Amino acid sequence: MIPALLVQFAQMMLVLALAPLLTGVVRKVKARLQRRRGASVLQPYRDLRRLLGKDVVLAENASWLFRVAPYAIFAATWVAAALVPTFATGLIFSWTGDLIVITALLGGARFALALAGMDVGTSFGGLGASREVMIASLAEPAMLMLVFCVAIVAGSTQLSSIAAHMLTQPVGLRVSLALALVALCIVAVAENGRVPVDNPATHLELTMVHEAMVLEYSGRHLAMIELAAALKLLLFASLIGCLFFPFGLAHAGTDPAGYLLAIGLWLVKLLVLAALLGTLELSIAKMRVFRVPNFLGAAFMFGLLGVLLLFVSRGM
Amino acid sequence: MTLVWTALAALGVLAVLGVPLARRATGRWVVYGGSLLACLVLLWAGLAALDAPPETLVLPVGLPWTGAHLRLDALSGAFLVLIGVGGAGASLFAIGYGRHEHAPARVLPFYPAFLAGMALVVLADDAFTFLFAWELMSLASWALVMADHAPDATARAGFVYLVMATFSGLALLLAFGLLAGAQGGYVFAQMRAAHPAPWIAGLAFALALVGTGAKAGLVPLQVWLPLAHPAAPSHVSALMSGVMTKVAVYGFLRIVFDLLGAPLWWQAVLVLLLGGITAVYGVLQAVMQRDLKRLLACSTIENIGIVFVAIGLAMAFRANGIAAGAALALTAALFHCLNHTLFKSLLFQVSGAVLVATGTRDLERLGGLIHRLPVTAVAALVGCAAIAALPPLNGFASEWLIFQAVLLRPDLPQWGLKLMLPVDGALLALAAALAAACFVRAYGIVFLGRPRSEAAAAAHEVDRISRAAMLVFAALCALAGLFPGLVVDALAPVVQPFAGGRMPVQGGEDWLTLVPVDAARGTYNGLLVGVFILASAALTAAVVHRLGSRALRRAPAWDCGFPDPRPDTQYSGDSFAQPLRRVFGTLAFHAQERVDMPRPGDMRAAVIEKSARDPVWDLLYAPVGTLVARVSDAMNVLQFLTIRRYLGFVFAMLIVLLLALTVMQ
Amino acid sequence: MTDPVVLVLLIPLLAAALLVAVPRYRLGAALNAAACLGTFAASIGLLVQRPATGAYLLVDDLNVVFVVLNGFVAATTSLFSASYVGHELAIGRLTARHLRFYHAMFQLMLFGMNLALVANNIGLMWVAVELATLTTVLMVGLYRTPEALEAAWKYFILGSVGIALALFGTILVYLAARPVVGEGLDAMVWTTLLAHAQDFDAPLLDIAFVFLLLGYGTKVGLVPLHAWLPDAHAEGPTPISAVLSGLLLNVALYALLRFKMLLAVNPLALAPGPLMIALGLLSVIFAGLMLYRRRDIKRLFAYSSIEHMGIIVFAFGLAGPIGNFAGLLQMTMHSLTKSAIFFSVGHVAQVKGTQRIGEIGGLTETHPLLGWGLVAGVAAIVGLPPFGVFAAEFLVVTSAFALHPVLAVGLVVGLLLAFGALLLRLTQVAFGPVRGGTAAGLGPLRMAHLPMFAHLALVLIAGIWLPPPLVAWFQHVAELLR
Amino acid sequence: MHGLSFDIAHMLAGSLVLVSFLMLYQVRLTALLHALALHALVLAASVAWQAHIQDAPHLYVTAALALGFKAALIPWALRRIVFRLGIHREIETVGGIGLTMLAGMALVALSLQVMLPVTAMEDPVAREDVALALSVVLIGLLMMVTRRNAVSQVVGFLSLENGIILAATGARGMPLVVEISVAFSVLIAFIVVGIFLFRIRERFDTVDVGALDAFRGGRA
Repeated sequence: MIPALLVQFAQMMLVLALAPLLTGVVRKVKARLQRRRGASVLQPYRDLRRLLGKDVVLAENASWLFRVAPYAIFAATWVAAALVPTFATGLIFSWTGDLIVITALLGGARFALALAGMDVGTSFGGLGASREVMIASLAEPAMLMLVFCVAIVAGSTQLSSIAAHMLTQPVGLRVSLALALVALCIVAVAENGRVPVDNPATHLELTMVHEAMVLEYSGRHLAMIELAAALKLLLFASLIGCLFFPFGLAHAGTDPAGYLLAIGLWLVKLLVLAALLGTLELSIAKMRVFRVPNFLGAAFMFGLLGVLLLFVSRGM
Repeated sequence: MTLVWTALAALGVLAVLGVPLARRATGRWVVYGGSLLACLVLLWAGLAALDAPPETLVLPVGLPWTGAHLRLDALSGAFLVLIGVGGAGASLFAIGYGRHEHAPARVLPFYPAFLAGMALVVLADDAFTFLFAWELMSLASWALVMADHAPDATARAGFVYLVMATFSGLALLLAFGLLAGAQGGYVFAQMRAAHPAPWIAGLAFALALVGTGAKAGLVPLQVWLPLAHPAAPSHVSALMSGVMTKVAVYGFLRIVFDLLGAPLWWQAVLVLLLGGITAVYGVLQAVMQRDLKRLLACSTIENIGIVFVAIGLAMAFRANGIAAGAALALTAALFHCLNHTLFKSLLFQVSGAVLVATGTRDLERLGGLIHRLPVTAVAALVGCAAIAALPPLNGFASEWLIFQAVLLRPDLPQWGLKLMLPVDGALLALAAALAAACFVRAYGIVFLGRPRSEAAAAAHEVDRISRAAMLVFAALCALAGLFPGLVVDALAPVVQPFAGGRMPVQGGEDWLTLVPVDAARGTYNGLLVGVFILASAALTAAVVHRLGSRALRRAPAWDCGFPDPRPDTQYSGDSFAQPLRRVFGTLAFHAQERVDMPRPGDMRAAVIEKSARDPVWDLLYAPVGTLVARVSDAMNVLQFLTIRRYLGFVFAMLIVLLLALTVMQ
Repeated sequence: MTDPVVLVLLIPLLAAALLVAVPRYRLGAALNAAACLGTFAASIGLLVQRPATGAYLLVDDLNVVFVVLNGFVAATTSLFSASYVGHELAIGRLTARHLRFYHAMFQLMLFGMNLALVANNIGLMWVAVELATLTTVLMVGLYRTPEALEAAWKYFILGSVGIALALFGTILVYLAARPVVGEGLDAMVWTTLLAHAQDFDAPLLDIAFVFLLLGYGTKVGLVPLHAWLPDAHAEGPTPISAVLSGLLLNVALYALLRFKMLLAVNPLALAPGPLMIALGLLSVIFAGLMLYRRRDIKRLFAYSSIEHMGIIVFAFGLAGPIGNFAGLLQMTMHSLTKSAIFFSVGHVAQVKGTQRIGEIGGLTETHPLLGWGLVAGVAAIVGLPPFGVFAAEFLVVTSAFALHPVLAVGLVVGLLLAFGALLLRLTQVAFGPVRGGTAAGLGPLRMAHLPMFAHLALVLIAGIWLPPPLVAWFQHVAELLR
Repeated sequence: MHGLSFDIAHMLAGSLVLVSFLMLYQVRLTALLHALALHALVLAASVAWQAHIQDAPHLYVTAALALGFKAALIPWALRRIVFRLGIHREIETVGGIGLTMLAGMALVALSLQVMLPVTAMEDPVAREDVALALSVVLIGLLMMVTRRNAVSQVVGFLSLENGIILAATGARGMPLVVEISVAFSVLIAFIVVGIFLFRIRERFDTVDVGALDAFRGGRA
């Protein structure tokens, strides 16, 4: 009981601690590929600290919702991240929520963020919010579709059981799983507001989505939101890891050494994915807002196709 | 049973009392207070009936030589609970809200009658009583829709509504005619006993689907719903959307699962198809609405679609003898009915509060109400989050169960189902996401931002009772989301006889975790998720405030450096919906935009014109209307013939009949 | 003179003779009402004391239904008519001379109808129906406007031809009966005919029925013989419209039923059922479509009467215990409801000063009693609960669907059509912005709502609870009708 | 019941049908009225004959009525009307005399065909009497439908009604015949008076369809 609790706690702390690092790594990779030295991978931590130290400058007609939202967003994302088996399956609280719940939690975070964007009543806040929900209205179904895909293959929506199933049973190379992987990658890009869907670095009004919503935020509130974004990125990375490359995940109740090994492997996965993401972001340009639906629609279709294949292939 | 009976009688008396009392201010208190009590009684009786043997009662009224048969079994009990909850909430809200009605005489007499009609539908145990109550419900609600009868929109709404209601009644009449057979076995018991031939059963099923679907708002029979629900006073809209549609669902369940016996797989395919389409269609319309109550009505269509998808799943599993799946899906359907009753009642009450505070339902004239109506804003936020299916609220719990049901058995034998299930899963996912978008828009435009009109700027919080009603329902939404296991257990006896099984007992699970089939397949614990979110949020806030700065300055909005004081620079409802319009509306509704941008130097304002058509209306209803108009125009000549021509008719008739005689002999 | 039948016939006759002489309209109206009430009382008396069946008069369960209904509606109508003509006199559309004539004719018409109902001799029945027709013709033309005269003329000509055909049919029935029953009076006494009908010559009976169906069907207002009905309803004084819809159509229907029974006994004769079903269905659908273009409120409800007659004939055509029961119930309910509607419409036309639907609006605002009365009446007539018509239509449709599904679907379509049209006009008249006069109306108008609400109350009660004795009685009659 | 009496009755009935055709053939109103008088005359004769052979004296009343009222009074009254209202004299028919004649033939054939299977009569002759009466009725109706003038339509109605009286009297021992014939006479009187009062000139209706729309369209 106690060690299990410890593991769960360790996981929560680890994701929290590593999230900024991952962001930093991605930025570093991009800088390197651009022949820049770039900021240190620890820069995000510094940013966060500075933000936390600053006062909050609040717009006059901002309501309480505007001030509560950052914590809510952060909390939802964090809980979601805590439910993903990053380095160990069978976490003690994993049964509180399955993959669908995680999706929904992220949806909740987005809900709060979009509302916060509209609260001050500026044109940019509304713009960001409306684009965000438009993207989400396709990204979420796509996510759910690939969740269905995986869940049907594994016969469960429970992440631990899925990972366990992938490890133990000979799943083999399934078309639908490949489709699901592609879909997940697209969704991940969209959800984290990376190129080509959105550009986290831009402040060019017409192209920004996520940044537009958080335009009015400052100080600790902004820090919370930044941290939540970083957590989200980490979450998706670990999700890809544990769904499609589950090797090296520690089972419940292995010895500490096993856990350490698992953590190491997890870090390796994260690094690889970060590198891939960086290269991807550099290799393509951001697309117009109204081309995004086609992009995500493709993901949705991939997911649906995968599920259909599974339904048809089962039991005949 | 006697309890229910007294409650119904009380409602009847109230309906009569409503006429004289309408003039006095106390009338509101008497009628709504009385209805409140009656609804609580119904609620209590329904709860008691959930796990009690069926009670029956035969009254010497109604159809002679059959009498009125009433029966209170678990299913009726479950829906009686819905009626009780929704009715009680609406009545409570109305005690406060009713103060603002300009013509109480047009509402007070019909309101209790409406409630009584719905309760009677659920209790009826023979075809005559059922239809009697069914039509009574329609008639009373029609009168309530016509309460504010001045605008033409209301006239149209009332017309379309009552015609569709009668259409549904007639369809059910035919269905019962089939089931009753030639010697008129109108009592449900006889119908259960009689095992009709397959084609009769199929036809009866189709008629039942049409009849109940038309009342529930199933596409393509939903056209009346976005017209009628907004037209009524808000507490009545709450009843119509939150409760009456569920009564229609009850009718469907009663006929298909109870009277017809085991459903067939092709019927399941049909229901799944319609349900999925309805869900997406409804939410797409909701996203584009500009009238707050209309938006809510459209989202009712969506939720009805979700419920029917769940029912379809239950039918599919039942047809293949998969008891666990059927139980899961049916429970989910009933659970979602309850949830929808809760949050839709809440949201319509909110719309009523907004209407009272600002005098408008037009999104483009609202905004910033979170400052003026703090309590309403909180309740509304809970409602929006719940209907957007966000954990840990109740909407998510039921939709999660439905998703679990979809994922349960990919190996159904029939191809129709093989293809239908995943597609429905996708449609549900799409609907859920769009619903979230829709209610972000609704809440953001109405309550957040800056007021878009003086009325909105000068709004005042509504009275205490209305606020209490809204808060109670918000609390109920939260509770149902945090402890879904209890609801599931309560529904088990309802599901048992029709699904041939039940979901695993949830009471035993630690922390009241929700277990659809078994723990390995997936579990969800609303309570813990809620606690975790709260805890981590509070923790973080505390830590941040301790470690980081807690200072806070107010300043003008930044807005990328060029803030504009005028509120109309902020995003409007239409501009918010524009991306979704473009993405989905172009396909579904031929939505089009025409921008008229004046040349530089030209001083006139730029204009953007939007247009959207409703394919269902264009393809289904408009043709029928024009056909009737054409034919009646053509036949109208017959009103103006000369007597000689009329004599000609008589003569021709005579000759024809005589010829017929000679031919026959 | 204690024999109620004699009273039922004599009271109207004497009243007619008396009323011709009465100059003042108040007195006349009072006398009229009194006479009608007396007749009603006498008809009630028929329930307890039945006279022996004679060669000329017959009172059995079947026609008692009609006679009592007749008496009741006539009584309430006379009350309504009192206030109605008062207003007409006040605005000068009618003069005292007119009213003298009017009241006398009213009683004469009642006499005719009652005679037709209690006649045991088919010849006598024919004469009585002709009498009733002629009197109503005169009353329809009462207003002397071109429209009224034309309506009366149309009614008169079509009615006369109908009468002629009916008479020919009657003669044929006599010819068919003579060889079996023997020459003379017996061959025209209905009871005797019924007793021997099974060995009548079938082909002759068939031809006879064709003529009778067309003849009396014209009076019933079956499509395509209906042409006179809408105009007669629209242009005559409203009490007459009420009586036409509520009573005269029933009388003609009753005659038809009598002959249907004759045919039903004879095994070789053609089954009248299908013919009646076809005509009924035709009437329902035709009326349903015609309703959409109506602009005159009284003509609107006249067409709805055609529709309902169609339903009733349809039900009797179905026959069988349920079908006949439904027919009787529908007929009773229709008489009560439709006359109530005409009471309301009459006052509406008076307070608004027009019959054009387009010029009437927001009635529930300006005249709540009238308006809601009209709403209730229309709700009842289109067959919505809690009113009695619902029960009848429930029985008709369900029993029809069990026998011939296609026909039932046709009937349902017709019902829906008519429903839509009536609802459309109702919303226009009773709700929406106020159009037309808002005058509170005359003094007697308040009291004048009594008949309307009395009818509606009866229909309401019948919709919720039919007294068992009534049910048993109707069932027995349904048996009689086969 | 010797054959001769029946032959005479039959002959009279047949001649009634002939006169009906004669009326169908007329193109001028005055001539038509003469034909009508003839029609009534023949009717009166046959009724009288029936009264004789059935030795039913009350039928003589009917015969007298036919003679005095229909054969004399009505034609005269109609004549007056024609002159008074200045109704122009030829008869507008729908689709030609010839066609209506053919239709009349067809109707006679039809009525015989209809009556053929009837076996109720003691002898075929009586049956054919009824058949003839039926054809007279149908021809009368045909006339009402195909003639445009009000007067000629009234004439059609009269002949129709003569046919009915024929059938009624032909039906041996039928009661109330006299009453019925009287009632009918009243009816006819009404019609004639009505025509006169309402100044109904050309058409049976007060006005033609177009005008109807004009002044009743609003109230339709």
